Amino acid sequence: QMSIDTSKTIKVAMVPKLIGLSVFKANEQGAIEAAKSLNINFLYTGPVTASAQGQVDIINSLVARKFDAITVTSNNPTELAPSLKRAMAQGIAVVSYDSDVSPDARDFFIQNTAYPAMGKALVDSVEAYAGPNAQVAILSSTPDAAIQNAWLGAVKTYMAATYPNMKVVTTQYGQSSPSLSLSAGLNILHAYPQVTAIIAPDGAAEVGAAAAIEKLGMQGKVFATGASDPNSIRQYVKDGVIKASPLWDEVGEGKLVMYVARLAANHALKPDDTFTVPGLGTYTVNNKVIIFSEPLVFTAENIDKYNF
Amino acid sequence: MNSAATATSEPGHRAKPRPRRRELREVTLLVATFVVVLGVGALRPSFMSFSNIEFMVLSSVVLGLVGISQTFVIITRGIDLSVSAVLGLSAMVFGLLSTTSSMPLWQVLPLCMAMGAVLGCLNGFLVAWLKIPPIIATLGTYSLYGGLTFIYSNGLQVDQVSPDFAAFGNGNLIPFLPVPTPVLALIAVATAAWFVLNHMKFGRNILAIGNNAAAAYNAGISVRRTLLAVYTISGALAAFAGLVFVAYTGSATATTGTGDHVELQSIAIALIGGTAIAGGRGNLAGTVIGSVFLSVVITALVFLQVPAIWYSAGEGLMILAAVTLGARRSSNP
Amino acid sequence: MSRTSGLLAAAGIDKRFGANSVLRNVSLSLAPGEVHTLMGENGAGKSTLFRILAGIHQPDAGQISLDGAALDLRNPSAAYGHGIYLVPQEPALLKELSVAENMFLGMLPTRGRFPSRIDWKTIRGQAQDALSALGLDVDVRDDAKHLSIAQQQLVECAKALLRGCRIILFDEPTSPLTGREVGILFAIMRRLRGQGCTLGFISHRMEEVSEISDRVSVLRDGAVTDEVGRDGFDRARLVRAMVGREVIFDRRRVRREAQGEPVLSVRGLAHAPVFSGVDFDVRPGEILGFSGLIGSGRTEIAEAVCGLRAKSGGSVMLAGRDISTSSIGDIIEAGLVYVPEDRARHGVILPMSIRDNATAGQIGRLQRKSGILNRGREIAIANDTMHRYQVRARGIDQPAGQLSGGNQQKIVFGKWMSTNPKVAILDEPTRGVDVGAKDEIYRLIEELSAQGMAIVVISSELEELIVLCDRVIAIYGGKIAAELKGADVTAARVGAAFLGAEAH
Amino acid sequence: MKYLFPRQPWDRALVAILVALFSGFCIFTPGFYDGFHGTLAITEEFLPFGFVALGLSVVILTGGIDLSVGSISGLAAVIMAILIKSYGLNTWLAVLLAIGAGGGLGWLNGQIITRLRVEPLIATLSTNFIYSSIAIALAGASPPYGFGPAFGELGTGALAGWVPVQLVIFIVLAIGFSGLITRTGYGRRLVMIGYNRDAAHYAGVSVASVERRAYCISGIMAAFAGIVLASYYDAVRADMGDILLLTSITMVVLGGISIFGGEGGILGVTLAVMILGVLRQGMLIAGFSDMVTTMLIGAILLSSIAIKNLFSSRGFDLGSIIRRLSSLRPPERMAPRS
Ligand SMILES: Nc1ncnc2c1ncn2[C@@H]1O[C@H](COP(=O)(O)OP(=O)(O)OP(=O)(O)O)[C@@H](O)[C@H]1O
Ligand SMILES: Nc1ncnc2c1ncn2[C@@H]1O[C@H](COP(=O)(O)OP(=O)(O)OP(=O)(O)O)[C@@H](O)[C@H]1O
Ligand SMILES: [Mg+2]
Ligand SMILES: [Mg+2]
Repeated sequence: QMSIDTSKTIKVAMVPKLIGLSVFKANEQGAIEAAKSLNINFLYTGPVTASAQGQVDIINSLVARKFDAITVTSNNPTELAPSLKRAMAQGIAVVSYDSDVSPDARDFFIQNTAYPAMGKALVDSVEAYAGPNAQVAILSSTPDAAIQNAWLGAVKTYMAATYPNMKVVTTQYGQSSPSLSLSAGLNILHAYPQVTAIIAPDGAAEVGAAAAIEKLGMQGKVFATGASDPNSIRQYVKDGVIKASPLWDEVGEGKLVMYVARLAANHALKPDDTFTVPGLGTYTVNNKVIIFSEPLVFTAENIDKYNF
Repeated sequence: MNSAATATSEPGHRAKPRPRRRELREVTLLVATFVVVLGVGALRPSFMSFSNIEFMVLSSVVLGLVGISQTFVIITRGIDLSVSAVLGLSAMVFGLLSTTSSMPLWQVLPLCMAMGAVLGCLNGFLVAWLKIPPIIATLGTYSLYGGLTFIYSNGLQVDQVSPDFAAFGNGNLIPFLPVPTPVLALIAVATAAWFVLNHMKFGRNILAIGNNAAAAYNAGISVRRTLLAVYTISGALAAFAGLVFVAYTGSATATTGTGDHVELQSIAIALIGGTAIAGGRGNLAGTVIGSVFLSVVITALVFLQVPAIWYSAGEGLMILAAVTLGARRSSNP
Repeated sequence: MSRTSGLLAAAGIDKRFGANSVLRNVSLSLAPGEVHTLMGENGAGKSTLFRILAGIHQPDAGQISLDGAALDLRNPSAAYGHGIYLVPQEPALLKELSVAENMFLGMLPTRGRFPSRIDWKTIRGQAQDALSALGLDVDVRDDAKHLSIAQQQLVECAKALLRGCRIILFDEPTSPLTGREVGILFAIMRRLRGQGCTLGFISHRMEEVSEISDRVSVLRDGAVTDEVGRDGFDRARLVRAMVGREVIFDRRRVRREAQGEPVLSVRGLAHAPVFSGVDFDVRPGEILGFSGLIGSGRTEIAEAVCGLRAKSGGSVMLAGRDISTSSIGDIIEAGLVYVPEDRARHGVILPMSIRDNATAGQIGRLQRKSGILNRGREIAIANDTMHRYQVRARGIDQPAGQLSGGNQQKIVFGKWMSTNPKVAILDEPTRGVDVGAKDEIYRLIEELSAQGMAIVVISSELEELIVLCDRVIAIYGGKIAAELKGADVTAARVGAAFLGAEAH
Repeated sequence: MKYLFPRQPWDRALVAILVALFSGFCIFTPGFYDGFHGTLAITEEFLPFGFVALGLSVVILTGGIDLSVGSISGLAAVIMAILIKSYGLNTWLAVLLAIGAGGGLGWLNGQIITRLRVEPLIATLSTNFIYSSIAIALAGASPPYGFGPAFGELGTGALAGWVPVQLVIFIVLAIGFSGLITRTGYGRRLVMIGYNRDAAHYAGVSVASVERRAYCISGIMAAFAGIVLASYYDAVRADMGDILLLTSITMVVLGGISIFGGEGGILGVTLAVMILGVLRQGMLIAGFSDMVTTMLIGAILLSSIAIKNLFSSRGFDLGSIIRRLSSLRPPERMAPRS
């Protein structure tokens, strides 16, 4: 309904939780594409470890360098708030995506997908193969990972309501590390032989769980699902260790982030609004929150359509 | 007071030679490991299943390899904090290489060791020639090599390795022997290290340097070259461990190694194993058993259904217990 | 090993450490078949000269030659290549390695091609033989850390022999040895001399020097002040050359039988198997000597008395107060100090200044209520120590590590004496101290005793005990073997006592 | 005046580096100079590292190490947050209790090291694991946040709108620590132990109690850093302190404190804190990525210690540098001294 004013070149930074993970890299891929068409001078920069302090340092430097918009997926909702508020006070547009910050510290938040929808998708992904009586192990990243906890909350709610016989037998953590996730996965399979499904809502964790199942030759007996980019899990999906795995289109999300950043920097977006992104669709802004999409469930049939 | 005299033996001869007290830390550790295995096994029989034991040994291989090289470095009164960064870089480089090129393993292996050797060599140069205290030198190269990993990977990560690699990480080299290749590699490296340390000049020179570098130099040992070699070996072994890591797990990210604090863990197992941080004394068997011990403890915590947040506390307590039990007491602080 | 006749000569050697000029145009030549002794005060540069000859230090100027051919001694291995071996002043054995391996350090024999393995059997056999030849009875498989300093010294000698070195420089080898071991060492040196080896020797003990030397060179302040052959030995002349003034010896203190209540009394002190049943008293103004063989346990007893070492039983009373369970700090505060024998490890903190070292024993007293140190008093104490013991140093802020061994010893001595103890246990108080300073320290010990301090002197030097002590206790195998007083304190009786012969 | 100018050559070199860095960034990096207060406020980003470095200095001076500082600061912050949020305690009382808890944790480290005779490295590595588990357990799935604006002043406030509160506290503490080490009996004992613990023992120093206090101090400073971080972020996280350790050690060592104990002083550490902090913030503002910054800091650490080693025995003046470079003879080995 509106055309975006791209007359002025603006500087927009994308700050992931850490550089070096392919999920965030996929966002960058989409963002770069979009930035070209939006006359955006784009910078992808983040800390080398997933620390809030590292992000704060970077955000502060971006403020000093007078960026027009900062987009960020945060390691911690509250720790980032003071520096983001300072950025907003200087007239910099702040857009959070993926993992939110506290609402008063950003202009808009792009939620990957609604939490209940994701919870439902995760549970359905195992129920279809492990049955409604599945004994589920959860393999998450860290005990205080905000977004994982939100999803797991939704998983448990949906599970209790829909499949009362499904049970979570244990919760383990892989610290987002491939090796620790693999060890945790193997440990689950050894220590809890009754487990028939692993829900691993974290990139490294899903890969670790799938690798563990494959190592022990338990394909077909135990099923894994989670939230990982298709490149990471492609092989496991083809091998049948992972039958279905929900996520969303990370590349598309990256594009949307740039659109919202451009709109926010132009002061062209209201807290409750609608807008259309060419090639992606129409989005509603609801109290500054934009939901990117319904979960996109990767299966052996569709996974080769996605490359990120 | 003269009546107190009872000495009868020949003048100049000591009444009794002091009994030779050797601390057998490896035995203590072995016993501790068995106690944990049997104890937990009694409660949860699947803990003693072959597949679980194989897993516990397998998951100690990477740490064991790094621990061996760390033991050598610590014997020289040094420390190598950069092992985790070297491990990560090697895992990243060779993991990506295995997905992008079709280089066979027998070519990758020497290449990997050579890369690690070069990185280790720089550490050695900093320590032996520029006289930077090892902890500082390797702290510096830790950031340098860690940075290289980021630059090289440019945000990519390894999710899957070639079948060649996967077979190396998981398969059995000798078909009828149910021992995974990485475990064989660890055994081979440990045996070679033991031989070097106890039966080769190079190994004895390492010990001599750790005891008193100045005296070793005065005795004609080329301290600098030996140190250089030790750090080079450390780098090569850490890189090899990285290769084993990526072959076994099939994945690597830019924070592999550094993120898991392999450097601290490897120091911990060397010290648990009975190697003295002050140098001059090393216990390779202790290091290897120490790495198995650590992985047994962590797995035991899972089997005992301890909530996941307490794993690291359990690990910490077991490390403390391992170094305290049977430790030698000296009268001076 | 190169076949040379072994005339080792140094010509015009200069050496400076930073701003400190240690050797100035020094020339020296060591001839084969001779024992050439270097004498000089502490810090004169003797060790430095030997180190240069052994390739450990490099001279700033000058020339070293062997049989007239110039040598380039870039490192110790180069020196070994020419058959030169230095037995260092402080033995530097590697603690965690076995005695045998220590002896073969840097030249471990191997067998087999590839991989060539170390020939442990040969090493053990040869090492054991070499030690037996020196009369040292230790198991060569034992870790070197179990050896006493004297045993380490003998192992160093054995190392030189094993290496087949024909030029052996002994830097103060006798200071940790008792008379018997000195005898063994001298026998070895004579044998080597007979075989045409070139021997260098450093000692502060005049009797030893006249006994063994064929030629003596005297160093003072980094320059050679005198050189005499065997026939020209004259104690007074040597001392004058060393010190630059006359020193009067033969001052023997009147031996007294101290009266009064014991200020330190030890009963039934034991720590099996090192020592047991140790009873002794010391009275104010008394000097008690502890004699004994190396390894007889004197140091251990002293350390146990002073709370530095665990004991399994017994009581220690200081001025009527039981201090057997007190901490070291409290014991020093109560007035009992132990001046340790191992200077570098226990006595002095090498990188710290003379001031910090001199006051290290009484930090508690220098502290104001606020915990802040009283700088003025610190400086006063340090200056006092420097004066009283005539320490040669640039000033009280010079690091102690830059001083020569003897001067370090003076600091150590001063550090504990400045705490004004009631009882002082001095373990080898004059080890490695030059004649002048030794005399000085004797005078100080006597002075302190005259002021009423009770003093225990542990010494391996018979002379020292006889000159100083009112009473001598002989320790043998961790037990008191004999007690001699008054007229019984003679060289013969003390010597016999500590060999255990006086046991009744 | 004499006391204001550093006497140690290394400290002088650090002053020169700091001045050069600071003015360099001010001149060449747009955005770095942001008014008097704005520029000083940069220190808020790195002074928590400095607080840890001060405490760590004391431990490293004894020849020890404390790897548990990160988890102590996280745990202390979590304790404070819980006391405020769940028990409704007065904020400053909670702060005091949390700092006390930090001291207690450090004291426990000391006990393990001195009573069980465990190497400091391995002891604090173990307690690091233990403390961080406790912190994670206490913090729960959503750690508390929001402690009020008064508390926020500690981390982000400025005295009279000018000088950041953190900076003022740091300077006061640095002077205090410097006095502690150079002027007090405790400091003297600390240094003696660092150089030669046996000799200190023989001189009557109660080595164990001095060490225990050192670890206690380190724990207190780590806890304080955690509180400052909590104030700065207005939130806590169990793993908040993890990043502190390596950078703090780097600061201590770059500051000239020998990792083997005994040698070095607080002035150098203070300067190193400023140098590393300014360098990192300046480079980020200049547009370098986090990764390049980290690498460069590693390289700077290495080259400065190398330079220090090459020149320290001969001084830093130009003449000796030239002499040094022209004579390529290997540095003389310290022979065992007589
Ligand atoms: N490595 C060194 N660095 C600095 N100064 C040194 C060094 N070695 C020796 N010195 C100084 O050189 C001088 C001579 O020392 P040296 O050890 O040669 O004396 P010495 O004659 O052997 O004395 P002693 O009889 O006490 O052993 C001393 O003043 C000492 O402080
Ligand atoms: N090889 C050994 N075998 C058995 N015990 C030993 C050995 N070496 C040292 N010791 C122990 O250490 C002690 C030797 O120390 P040390 O020689 O310092 O004793 P000491 O009586 O003080 O002699 P000195 O003061 O003359 O050196 C002995 O009492 C003995 O218990
Ligand atoms: Mg000397
Ligand atoms: Mg003795």
